[in-house]
Amino acid sequence: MKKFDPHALRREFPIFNRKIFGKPLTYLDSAASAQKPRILLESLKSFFENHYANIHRGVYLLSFEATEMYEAARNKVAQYLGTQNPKEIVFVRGATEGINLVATCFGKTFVHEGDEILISHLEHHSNIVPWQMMVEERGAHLKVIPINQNGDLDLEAYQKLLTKKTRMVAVTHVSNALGTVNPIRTLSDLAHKRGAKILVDGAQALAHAPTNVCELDCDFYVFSGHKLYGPNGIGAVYGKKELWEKLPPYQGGGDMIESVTFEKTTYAHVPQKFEAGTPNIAGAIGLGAVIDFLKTLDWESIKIHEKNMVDLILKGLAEFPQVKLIGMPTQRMGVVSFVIDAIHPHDIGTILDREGIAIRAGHHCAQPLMDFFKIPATVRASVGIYTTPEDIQTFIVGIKKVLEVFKL
Amino acid sequence: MKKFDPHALRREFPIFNRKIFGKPLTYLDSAASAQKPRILLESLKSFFENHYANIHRGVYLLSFEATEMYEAARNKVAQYLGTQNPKEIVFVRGATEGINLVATCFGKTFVHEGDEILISHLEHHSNIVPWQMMVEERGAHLKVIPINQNGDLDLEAYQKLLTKKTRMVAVTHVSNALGTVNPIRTLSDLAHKRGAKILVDGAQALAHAPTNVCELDCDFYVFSGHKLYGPNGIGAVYGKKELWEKLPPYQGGGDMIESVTFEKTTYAHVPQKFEAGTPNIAGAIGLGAVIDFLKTLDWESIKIHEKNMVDLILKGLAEFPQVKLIGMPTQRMGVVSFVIDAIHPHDIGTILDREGIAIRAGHHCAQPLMDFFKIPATVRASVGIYTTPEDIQTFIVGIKKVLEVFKL
Amino acid sequence: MSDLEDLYQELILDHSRHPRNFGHIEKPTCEAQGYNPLCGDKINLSIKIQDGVINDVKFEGSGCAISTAAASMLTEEMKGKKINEVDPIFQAFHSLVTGSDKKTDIDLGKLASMEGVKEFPMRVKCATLSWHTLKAALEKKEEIVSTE
Amino acid sequence: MSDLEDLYQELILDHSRHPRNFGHIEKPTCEAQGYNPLCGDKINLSIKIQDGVINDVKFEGSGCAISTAAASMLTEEMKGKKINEVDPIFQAFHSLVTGSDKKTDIDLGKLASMEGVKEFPMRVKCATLSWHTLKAALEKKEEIVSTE
Ligand SMILES: Cc1ncc(COP(=O)(O)O)c(C=O)c1O
Ligand SMILES: Cc1ncc(COP(=O)(O)O)c(C=O)c1O
Repeated sequence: MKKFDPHALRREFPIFNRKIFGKPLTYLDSAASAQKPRILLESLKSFFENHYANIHRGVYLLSFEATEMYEAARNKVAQYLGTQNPKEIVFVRGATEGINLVATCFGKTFVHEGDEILISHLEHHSNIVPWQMMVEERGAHLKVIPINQNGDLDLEAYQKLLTKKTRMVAVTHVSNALGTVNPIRTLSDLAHKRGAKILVDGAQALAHAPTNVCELDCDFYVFSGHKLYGPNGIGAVYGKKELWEKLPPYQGGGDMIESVTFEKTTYAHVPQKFEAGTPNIAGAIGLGAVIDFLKTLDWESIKIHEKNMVDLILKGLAEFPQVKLIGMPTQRMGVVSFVIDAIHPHDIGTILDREGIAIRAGHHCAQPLMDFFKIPATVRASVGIYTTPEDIQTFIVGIKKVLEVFKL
Repeated sequence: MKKFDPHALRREFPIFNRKIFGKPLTYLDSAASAQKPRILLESLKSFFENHYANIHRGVYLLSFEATEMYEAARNKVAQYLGTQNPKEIVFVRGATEGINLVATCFGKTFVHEGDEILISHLEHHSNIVPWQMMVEERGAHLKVIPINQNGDLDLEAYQKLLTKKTRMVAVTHVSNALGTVNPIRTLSDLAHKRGAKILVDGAQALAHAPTNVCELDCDFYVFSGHKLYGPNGIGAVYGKKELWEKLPPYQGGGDMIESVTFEKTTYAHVPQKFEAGTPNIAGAIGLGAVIDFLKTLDWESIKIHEKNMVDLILKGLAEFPQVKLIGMPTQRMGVVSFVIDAIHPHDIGTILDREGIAIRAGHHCAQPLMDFFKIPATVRASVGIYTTPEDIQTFIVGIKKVLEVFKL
Repeated sequence: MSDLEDLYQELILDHSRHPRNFGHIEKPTCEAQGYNPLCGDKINLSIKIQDGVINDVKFEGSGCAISTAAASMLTEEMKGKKINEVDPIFQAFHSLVTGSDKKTDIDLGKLASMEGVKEFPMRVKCATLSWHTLKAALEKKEEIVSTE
Repeated sequence: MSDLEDLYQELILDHSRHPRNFGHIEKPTCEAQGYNPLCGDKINLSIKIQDGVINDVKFEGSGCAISTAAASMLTEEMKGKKINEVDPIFQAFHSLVTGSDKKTDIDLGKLASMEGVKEFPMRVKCATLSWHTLKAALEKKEEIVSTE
């Protein structure tokens, strides 16, 4: 384990050589997607130039190597999530597909008319719409755990909403819009006590700290590779084996079958059953390489460092009376959202962009949350393992510039 | 347009420097997945190191660039498929997901109890299982267009099977197991006359010749990037705009919505409606770069060359009385399947592998087709734009070696 | 002047803060909704037409400074214009904000102050949202106009 | 001898062409199906056990030379063995075909001829399919054993 040094780590990310309007890149949009370490491209290069072939069923060396590399990636994901059984890991395109897969397949087996699915008011559209679609098809109902003005879940209300009809609780680990960290273990214990299952949307959490699905005791955990410094088009769903085995397949095609006749098709075992067609082989392998890289990092120091960066943002913004923070969660990770009275987030984004600063302005795919705070959009700054104090300083100077341009 | 020279072209594919058991790589498994030109890695490198960000809704330069690159890739795919309207192109993981998407969404809108879906006996599992799953859910029926011993579709039977109940004809453009080229335009004219729609599985076709969906007059056309010398985890579905607009969304999540409340969600326009969540941005851009590369090639010469390679294989195999060809389609592209009495394809694969020759041995995800020929598996040799006469020679010598090892 | 000061010049800031003709016309001849998913801007444009002339036009909605100012200026400039003048003016305006070279002798009035947008290709959609909405209203399109 | 000649040696070719104990036992004590999705090999193993001893064992199915020869030899070697001898023999066989270093003094008989598999890691599953199926049969597992 190397001593953590954000400036040294940053050099592993080639994009920071890029100039934006002649200025260095200040990237504060890791929550939308993280930048890529050098190792990712190296692993793709090595795979494409030395080992590329389709996997499974290949009887020649390249295909054998590709298969081993793909399955090794599954292993790495399993270990990174804290499970010993790689068969509990299903590769998908990303968190969105993962949630759709679970909603659809879990729904078919376990959700009947009148049943309830519980989500929270903090959720990303990806953890709302798939459940809406499923409950509508199955005559079930969607219930919403309320939040308070800080952006924390209302745990008392949660307990009341959990009933015998609740089949699934689907909550985010960390809110992408506010940074709220949810008390997952508490939520899953309560859900299980009521006989409900729990899916955790880990899209925003995993990049800030390794997690352990066994300690969380969740039934499903989903994430996207591209937010974990990995490639696009790959992500994974962890699911408890007993549960996976009860679910029908999601998509049909090659590799997910055991045998096909026109009359009857039997399906392969988990996880192949849920991976129809040629998967994103290079994507999985690239994700595995990035996980190897992440495992060499000193996460205790990174957690402290990222918290410091978030605190610096909060402190810097506090200097401007015009700035209003949105959400003050008890536990926060990676993200700060705010608005400036009389300046639309989009205009703030444009002005910061000319300073080389990348932030996100918008509803962050969390419109119900925006509605809760009665705003159409926020400005969101989010940090990553490569964020430096200089980034935050540039950002705060940028905000000053925004106020100047708008003569506020 | 450069004069076509397979040896020069081959140098664009770095994997051919790889040695397999000390021998040069003889890659005859392009039908499973094609090798990657240098340009693919260059485009990924350039994207990740200079322009990487999440797309859509980003107000800063990197995100703007990434969005433009992603949408430019959609344009390239549209043009390569012969449509002027990029909104008719939906990015998916690959052919399998594409067919699942169409089967599910088309089914929900257009398929009712007692309706019929027509597939052929030539299909890959990917063009069988999604339809099986859909018809079962909707109380509809799957009908199968028979083939003859050559592996050609029985067109008379097709016309009889087309009835007023037929909602969709789903056929492969080129058979991955036999190489049969289907007369798509004839099939679609007949389907349309009966009021049915037609989906064409282009997974095997596009790598051997550019196609034009307007000339084929198909309603949907699907393909996988990885078989088109492009990256994994990306493919596309072309669909006629009027049809796309009638289909409900497939997966729910970010980017596919217009607005979300807990009560009601309205969906975005086509194609965003069908691309929930962060797509495989780098994959699409890489595919676009590969398509640019493919467009510089002299396809008339390539078609002749690939045909010559296939003919060389057929001629070489004809020397061995022990070899029995499976399928003798009237029109063939890219693929030769055969068996050797008393030697299992898997053993043939292993022996060839030691000579550096990569072929596929198995049912090629076409078990019903194997059942038709009353065999469990075949050996399949398939060619690509980089295949040389030397490859074929090595392969034929390899087959001789197989017979020697088995003392036949 | 810097690009930014050019974009967010006094006149534009003023229109964005104090939009003119903000509201909804009672019993409009036609109206339309516009939506820019990029920044979430929404606009409603209602119009009163008499004898082929735009007698009154108002807008409602929330948006960024550029889209609000553009809508506000649009209402000012379009009032009293003939319907068949709309297209050429929109085209001239579009050329202006995209920085295209097309010469035109159309007088854009205050709209000319939006020239700074041309250095911000990402913001062209903000500047033109109200225009697309106007066109939709005149063509009596039912669906919501989207700039994507 | 080359790797290939070592793998496809006379004894193995002979067993693959003329598999011993091919068929199905009537009223077996237990049986199981094995499936190797890699090459599509399918095998059915039926066993007659008396007083803890494998009295008879037969196999049916289609497969590559390696899996057929392995199954054929398995039936020959297992006949007359006590049930509790199966595991150690399988383990010794597994070490042999994977080339692991584990020393053992178990006499593998004809099975020893499969040592060549160790140079072909892709074929280990072919060599062990019948063994996994045997174990499943003895444990009276219902589901089809898959090597994946
Ligand atoms: C909390 C949360 N869930 C789900 C998603 C969806 O992830 P993806 O777009 O990679 O599928 C995101 C990312 O935007 C997110 O932040
Ligand atoms: C004819 C045909 N259709 C569909 C597929 C499925 O493609 P993919 O595995 O890329 O989804 C294949 C590839 O194996 C194929 O050959």
